[in-house]
Amino acid sequence: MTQPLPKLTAILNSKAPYSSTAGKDALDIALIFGSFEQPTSLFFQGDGVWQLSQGQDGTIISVKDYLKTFAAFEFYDLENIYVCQQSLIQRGLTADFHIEQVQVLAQKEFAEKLAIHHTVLRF
Amino acid sequence: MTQPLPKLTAILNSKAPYSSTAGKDALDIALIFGSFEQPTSLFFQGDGVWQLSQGQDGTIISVKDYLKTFAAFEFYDLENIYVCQQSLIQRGLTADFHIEQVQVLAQKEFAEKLAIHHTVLRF
Amino acid sequence: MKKLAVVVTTPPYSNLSVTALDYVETALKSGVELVGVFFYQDGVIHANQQVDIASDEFQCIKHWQALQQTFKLPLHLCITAAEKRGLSDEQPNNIHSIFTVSGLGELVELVNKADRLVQF
Amino acid sequence: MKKLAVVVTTPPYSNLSVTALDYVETALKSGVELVGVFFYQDGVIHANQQVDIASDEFQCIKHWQALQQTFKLPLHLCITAAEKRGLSDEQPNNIHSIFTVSGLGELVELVNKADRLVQF
Amino acid sequence: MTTLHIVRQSAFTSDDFAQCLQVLRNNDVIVFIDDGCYNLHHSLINTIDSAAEIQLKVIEKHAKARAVTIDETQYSVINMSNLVELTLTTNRVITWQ
Amino acid sequence: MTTLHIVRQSAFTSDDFAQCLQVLRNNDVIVFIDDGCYNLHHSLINTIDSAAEIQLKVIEKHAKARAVTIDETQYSVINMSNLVELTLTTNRVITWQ
Repeated sequence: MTQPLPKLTAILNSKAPYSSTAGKDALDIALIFGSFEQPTSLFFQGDGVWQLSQGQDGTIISVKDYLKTFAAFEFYDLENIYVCQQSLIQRGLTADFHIEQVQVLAQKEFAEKLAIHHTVLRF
Repeated sequence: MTQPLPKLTAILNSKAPYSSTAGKDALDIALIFGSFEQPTSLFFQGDGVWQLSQGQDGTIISVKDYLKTFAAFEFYDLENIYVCQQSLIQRGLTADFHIEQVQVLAQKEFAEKLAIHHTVLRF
Repeated sequence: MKKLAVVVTTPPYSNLSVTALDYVETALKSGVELVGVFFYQDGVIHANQQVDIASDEFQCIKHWQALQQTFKLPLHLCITAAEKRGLSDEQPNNIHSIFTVSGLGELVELVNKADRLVQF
Repeated sequence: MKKLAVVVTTPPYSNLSVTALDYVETALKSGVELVGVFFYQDGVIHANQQVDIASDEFQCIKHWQALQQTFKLPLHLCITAAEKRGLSDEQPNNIHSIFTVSGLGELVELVNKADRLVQF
Repeated sequence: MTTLHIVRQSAFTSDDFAQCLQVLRNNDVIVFIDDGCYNLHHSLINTIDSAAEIQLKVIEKHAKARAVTIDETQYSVINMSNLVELTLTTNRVITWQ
Repeated sequence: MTTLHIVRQSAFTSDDFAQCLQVLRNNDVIVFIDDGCYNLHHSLINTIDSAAEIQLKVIEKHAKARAVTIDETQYSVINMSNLVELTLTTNRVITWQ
């Protein structure tokens, strides 16, 4: 019996930062999966795309800014970061993100990329 | 100095029953206000209009059916019950309710009725 | 001078609650009379003494405590909503002492005392 | 036979949690192996021993307890999410004994052990 | 390789179902449960490409509790056991809530 | 007799702002706070009848924290003290959250 391939996990972010714990809860999972060397991808769709906007500053509204931790993705080998182009367009946003290596995918490619993952957690 | 008129309170229901506590929380407030003889009106808008649908049965999904308590509105002098016609139409619903004396109001009248109230709580 | 009442329905781990606190603090510091704050729905979680927010995050409860003490601001806890969420005024009582255990009748009082009610 | 893992993120006072329970119970009774249930976000409120749901309403926790005992079903509580919501495994410990205090590392385990993970 | 989409929220209130439709692929399965049952008569349903052969299912008791009528020519009526089976026979599950 | 509408949620995620617009009356005031700031560039804004003389305001720090740009020809920028004043100078408050 061959060793099964490591399972690919996708974390799908759908909420804006700050008002709910969703973004931080998803981030905590991503970092743990990364530190356990589980291949994990991050997807941003709907209002989740706001989490990637350049120029945000949660400290203005007394939030400890968990978005800054996104800079650690590379260190945790979280290198697959996908954002839904249609969600950006709907919100009048451009591909101006506060982290590197975000891949903007058109709807069909976003759907296909998501579908190669074995487990999907959505927050 | 004349005695101020009793303040009119509106409770605006915007959530469907069951999945959140919103409908029950609003009902609890309505009954307390009624029992304190505070003039109180109930408004149903958006997915809140599902709370009024005829034929629902929460017991099928293990909910203690708080909607049945709506029958007590008259006893508590809660006689002003308004539903947004546009919200019904959007959902393909007709004026088929599980309680009597619900007034279906067109958008402008719904807005005007709401605006005679001094305090508005929304759930 | 007009009087205010405030209802808080959001939990302490949401930034929405920081906004509520900011509003109340700003009103009090500008001299507006606040007849009370009523904690309802997930807002009641504020009163759970055992809530443990990481020390480098915003400590809502310390700020409410300061306002309660400085301005004698009544903080009412809806006990029915609280019991559903694991708070109890019986032994072991886990309700923070700055809160007054109340029922929805208190909300009727606040609506009557206040010129404006703001829900958060 | 394929194995399942389940994540519960909704609180005990929501009917959404009854659906999660219904799903888990149906899976177990039809002989599917469930490697564990992971309580996260507002799902952790299930584990608060002091939660008091009116006696004529659905008692989620009693049903979870029955499943845990009958099927040796592991119920994992994310302690980080729990502490934010007033649960504590230190004195006074208010976590229901049917739950195993866990961290997110346990979720990694569950994902690896299970063929399918379903989030509620 | 099909995905099971579990839709739990009303599309009249939130955009979860709209997001689900964005990632839908041929032969995927959608099951409406809980407040997702309110979507049975939502106009978004009509945007699903019939050529994509999407299976549309609904948990009967969840719709019935909400007095939502089911057009059985469009939706197949299932129970919780069927949902468990679907979890195992599809390749992954995404819950839209 | 004007109403102060406090909008706290993104109209991209939920229909709260759409419901607010349903009950809007001439001379009402809308203040965007928290995630309501995401609505500054939402197309629903354009459905507001300019003849209705609605005042549109936004709490500056809430928009700034979210990197949402404010078109000051369309929105007036306020702070929390201004919101407290508005509560007292309008006739009622409805919070859309």
